[in-house]
Amino acid sequence: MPTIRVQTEAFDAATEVNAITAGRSDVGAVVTFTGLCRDEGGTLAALELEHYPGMAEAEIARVAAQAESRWPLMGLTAIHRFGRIAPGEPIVLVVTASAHRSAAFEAAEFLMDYLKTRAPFWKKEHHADGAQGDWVSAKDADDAAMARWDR
Amino acid sequence: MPTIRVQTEAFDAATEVNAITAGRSDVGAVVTFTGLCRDEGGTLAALELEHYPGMAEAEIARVAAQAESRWPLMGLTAIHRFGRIAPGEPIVLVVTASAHRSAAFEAAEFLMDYLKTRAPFWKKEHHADGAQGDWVSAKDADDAAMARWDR
Amino acid sequence: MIMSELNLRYFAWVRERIGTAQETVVLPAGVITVADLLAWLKERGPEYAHAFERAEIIRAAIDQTHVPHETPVGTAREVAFFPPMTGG
Amino acid sequence: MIMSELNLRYFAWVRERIGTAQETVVLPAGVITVADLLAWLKERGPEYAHAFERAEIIRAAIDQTHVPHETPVGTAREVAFFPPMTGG
Repeated sequence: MPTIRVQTEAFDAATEVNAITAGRSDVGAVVTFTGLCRDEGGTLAALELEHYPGMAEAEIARVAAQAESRWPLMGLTAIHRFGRIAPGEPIVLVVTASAHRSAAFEAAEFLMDYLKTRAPFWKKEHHADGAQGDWVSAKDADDAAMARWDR
Repeated sequence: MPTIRVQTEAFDAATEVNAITAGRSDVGAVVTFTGLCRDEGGTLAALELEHYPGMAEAEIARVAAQAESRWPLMGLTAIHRFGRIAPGEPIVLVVTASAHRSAAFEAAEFLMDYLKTRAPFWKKEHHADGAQGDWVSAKDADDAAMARWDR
Repeated sequence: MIMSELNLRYFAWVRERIGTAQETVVLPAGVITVADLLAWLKERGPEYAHAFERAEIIRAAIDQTHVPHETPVGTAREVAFFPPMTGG
Repeated sequence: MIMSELNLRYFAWVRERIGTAQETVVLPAGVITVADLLAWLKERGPEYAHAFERAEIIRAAIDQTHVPHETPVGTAREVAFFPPMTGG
């Protein structure tokens, strides 16, 4: 069963990895991905992460189930924060575990590509000069990254 | 400058990630890969990791330099253990950091594919029944994984 | 035929432009699909017209599942409209 | 011409079959490439013949850098022979 959480609090990657691997010795590969808030050259004060409560968890669960059907995973964790997040702070964590490295790597990339383009979260910028910023635009590159998994 | 270590002691992924990201807020993506010793269905007592001292560090440094020239990385750490390693224990750690996730993911995969096939380490099995095991054979799949980076 | 109530939810700049996060409407006759619903909403006032001026980029979810605009609203309890997602 | 001494190192099952991890040899005339060196070593005894029976799968490094078998040994200080690597 995947671990899925949508929360305001920060997370600890080591704790999540340990929850998957502790007490077992059949895992050969663990990949973690941490997405962090960048300061955009000092112009960003914070990102405000809005989400659709309920659907966010449900959509991540759907994506996780797809990953588990595509790769032989021994563990999968996806945590996405919402609320105000300062530069340098983590936003999203994905952990995948498998017997072999290719499955762990591919599943983690797949999860991130899908989270980026399907999970109902939206980022608004707050500028360092106090001005209200824009909503971050979706990137075509992210749609392209997701599309490669349809092959 | 990449961090490269060849050592007998275990490592701590969180410490290595923190060494890369602490005090900066331009990193957007951190990928860690941890390779662990699998018990092979309970038949394995331990792996004995032999290495070529000096060349092991040098070869990992060459691979790291290649990764840094191919992707815009903000941090790169590769740690490989040697000596006797029990099932469930970590063998290898790669950490990559970049502004964007694709660079961090690709560089980590590249490093692992190259480490598997070019870094002078050899694994010998010690069986749970006390018998001396065989040297682990190189896998064609690993050579194929490495070859894809020549494209 | 019973007039069914539908809960509408808006997120991100769709929410900001309309000025509300949530409202309940009674679906008028003739509104079959999500696209019909969007077209009907656009007529409700300038704030809706602004929010949905480029209807083709608006994403929709019925009962918390992504759907294309041609999907019938059917017996949905909740329809949400929002911009392309930018999480992760 | 000076007879140059060459340090040879063996790893994993190459080391086990030969029975030593390291030795110093004086290169005989006629040994130009890594392949020549392998062929010459194979003649040194059954343990060498066993270690290098499938010479084509043996990997070589000159002064701690991977090299193909056709590489001249040149003025190398150290040549290492080992099976395909299985780290990571």
